[in-house]
Amino acid sequence: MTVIEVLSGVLLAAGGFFVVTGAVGLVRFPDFYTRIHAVGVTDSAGAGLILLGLLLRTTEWEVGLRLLIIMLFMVITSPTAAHTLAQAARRDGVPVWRAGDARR
Amino acid sequence: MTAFVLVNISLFAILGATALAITRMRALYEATMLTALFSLVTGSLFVLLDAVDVAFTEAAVGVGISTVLLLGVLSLTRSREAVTPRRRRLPAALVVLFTGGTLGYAAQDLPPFGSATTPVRDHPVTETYLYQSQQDMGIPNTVTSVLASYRGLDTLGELVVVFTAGVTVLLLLGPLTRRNRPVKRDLVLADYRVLRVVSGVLMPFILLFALYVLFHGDYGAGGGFQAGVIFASGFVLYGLVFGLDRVQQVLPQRVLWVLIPLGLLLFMGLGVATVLLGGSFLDYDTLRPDDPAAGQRLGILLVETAIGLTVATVMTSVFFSFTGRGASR
Amino acid sequence: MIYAVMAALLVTMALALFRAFVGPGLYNRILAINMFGTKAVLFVAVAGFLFGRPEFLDIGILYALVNFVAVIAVLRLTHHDGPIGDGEGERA
Amino acid sequence: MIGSHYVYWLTFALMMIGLYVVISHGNLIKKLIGLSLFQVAVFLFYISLGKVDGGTAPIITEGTQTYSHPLPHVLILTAIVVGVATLAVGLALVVRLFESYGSLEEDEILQRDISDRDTTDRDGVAS
Repeated sequence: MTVIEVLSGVLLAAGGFFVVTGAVGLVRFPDFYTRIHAVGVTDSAGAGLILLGLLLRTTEWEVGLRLLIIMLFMVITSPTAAHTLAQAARRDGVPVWRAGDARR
Repeated sequence: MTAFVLVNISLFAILGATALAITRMRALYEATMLTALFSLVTGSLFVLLDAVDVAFTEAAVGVGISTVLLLGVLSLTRSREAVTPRRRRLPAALVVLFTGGTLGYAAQDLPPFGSATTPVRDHPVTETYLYQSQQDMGIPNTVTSVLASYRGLDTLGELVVVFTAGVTVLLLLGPLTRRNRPVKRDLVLADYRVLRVVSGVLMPFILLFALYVLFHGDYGAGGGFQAGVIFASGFVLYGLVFGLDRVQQVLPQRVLWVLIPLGLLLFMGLGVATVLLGGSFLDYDTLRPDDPAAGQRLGILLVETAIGLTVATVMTSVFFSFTGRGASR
Repeated sequence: MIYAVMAALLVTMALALFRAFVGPGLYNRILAINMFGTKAVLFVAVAGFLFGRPEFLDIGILYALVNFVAVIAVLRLTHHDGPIGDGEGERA
Repeated sequence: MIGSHYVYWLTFALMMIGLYVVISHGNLIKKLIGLSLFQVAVFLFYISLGKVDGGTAPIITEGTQTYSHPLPHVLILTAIVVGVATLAVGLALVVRLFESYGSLEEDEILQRDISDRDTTDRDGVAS
């Protein structure tokens, strides 16, 4: 077990943890706007850490380059999608949850 | 139970649950979105079953193009389904039980999953495709060499089907059947500045990625069909964000109508050229008599380009036909 | 460790699927499907490493791209329940 | 026996769900969705026949001996693109049907056809 492998394992574990946390949030949070936060966690922290962990495991530069491209792509597209979704929902008048409201 | 089997079964469980949900859902927008999800999972399953090229195509087609087409049709028509009457259910259930039972019974005679001695494997053609191809053309991706060279005629037939379907959609929905001129209207999504900027920045990279997929198909997953669909999704994204008028300034319909048959003609012309050079139809050895392998590689590259051209233009023109229909109503 | 990540991704997919089934409403479903898509990207990347051929990450790039296109398409074509090219509220 | 055939049975189950949608539902778009479910299940069945235990994707590299069979991959690859092309034709027909009948339900369209034919028949007899 080298240092790199341990580090990669730690990153992967942290990524997996964030992904599952976000998914639980997606199911448990009370309304649409709060759920966007949960999804944001899986797309940024979860995906980033898992891809970094995989990056430490490769020896070929081609594979590493592709991992970096995937990371870059997700960094650009997923916030854009989340932002557009939230704005469209706001325009469409999806109500915001306040403390005491029923879950929906 | 290996990890492979467990992952396989969980993906199949997800697929089954999605399929049942699609069956039960009467709101068709939601059902269509679940079909996109279904395609994503199928793509992952194809990766596990070693079919990377197929996974590529399934992702690009199932999640990108066919979702866009279904949603476009729903926005033109009605998006709620009527309740299925009870009298329709019983015959369907009987047919399904009978067919499923027959298939399940017949599956017992199939070779075990993953066995190395199936009739498919033992046929001499396997040897040719997997190992002889390395001497014949020297391309690592055997899927590409089988697609474009060994079974080139088959692929030509498939391309003719795609071409015919594109022409049919144009005849059914194209400008000839319009009742009035398209009206210019405001756009919705282009108001979102972030989306506008990001899509504008992404566009060249999508087209670059499509070209990479086209020319890298010899060495890794990819090829003409996939590249064509990715090209089309680039234009679809642009059209969705900026509107049909803007994308048709970039890619006018007349240009599309010239390009659709061009790919097919290139493919057929290559076949005729090989016949004129003294070989058989689509026998690329004759392109470079001194070095048959290089001739094969040249022929495969030309064929993949032709496929990419036709598929990309057919998909884009189908998208234009559906969305243009909405603008003109 | 890589097996644990695979299991975590599958659990996440199942939870996202639950949200996509129960909704409520269009937006929750789009959100769940968007999340499912990004998890599918990670799944393909991890599966490549787990089963030994990590050079197929091109598929992951494609998944990320197509997922974005699908979300934009859903927003564009369902947002105002009107055909493309229509402005807001112009539909009779 | 069961352990070695599970993939086939699972694909058949998916196929049957698609077939059920095609037969039982009257909505034309839902029928097309069911058809594509059926189609995807057939694709999975084909691909699973080409899979070999311990094999990898049929892209030749050094140091690997077992590859899955490339032929099903080629067939299905082209079939997927042809499938979406035919789906587009089906959807175009659906749009034209909706424009002339104002409905997507098979029953209502048939009803319209029958009542139209009856009125023209009566007119034909009367004149």
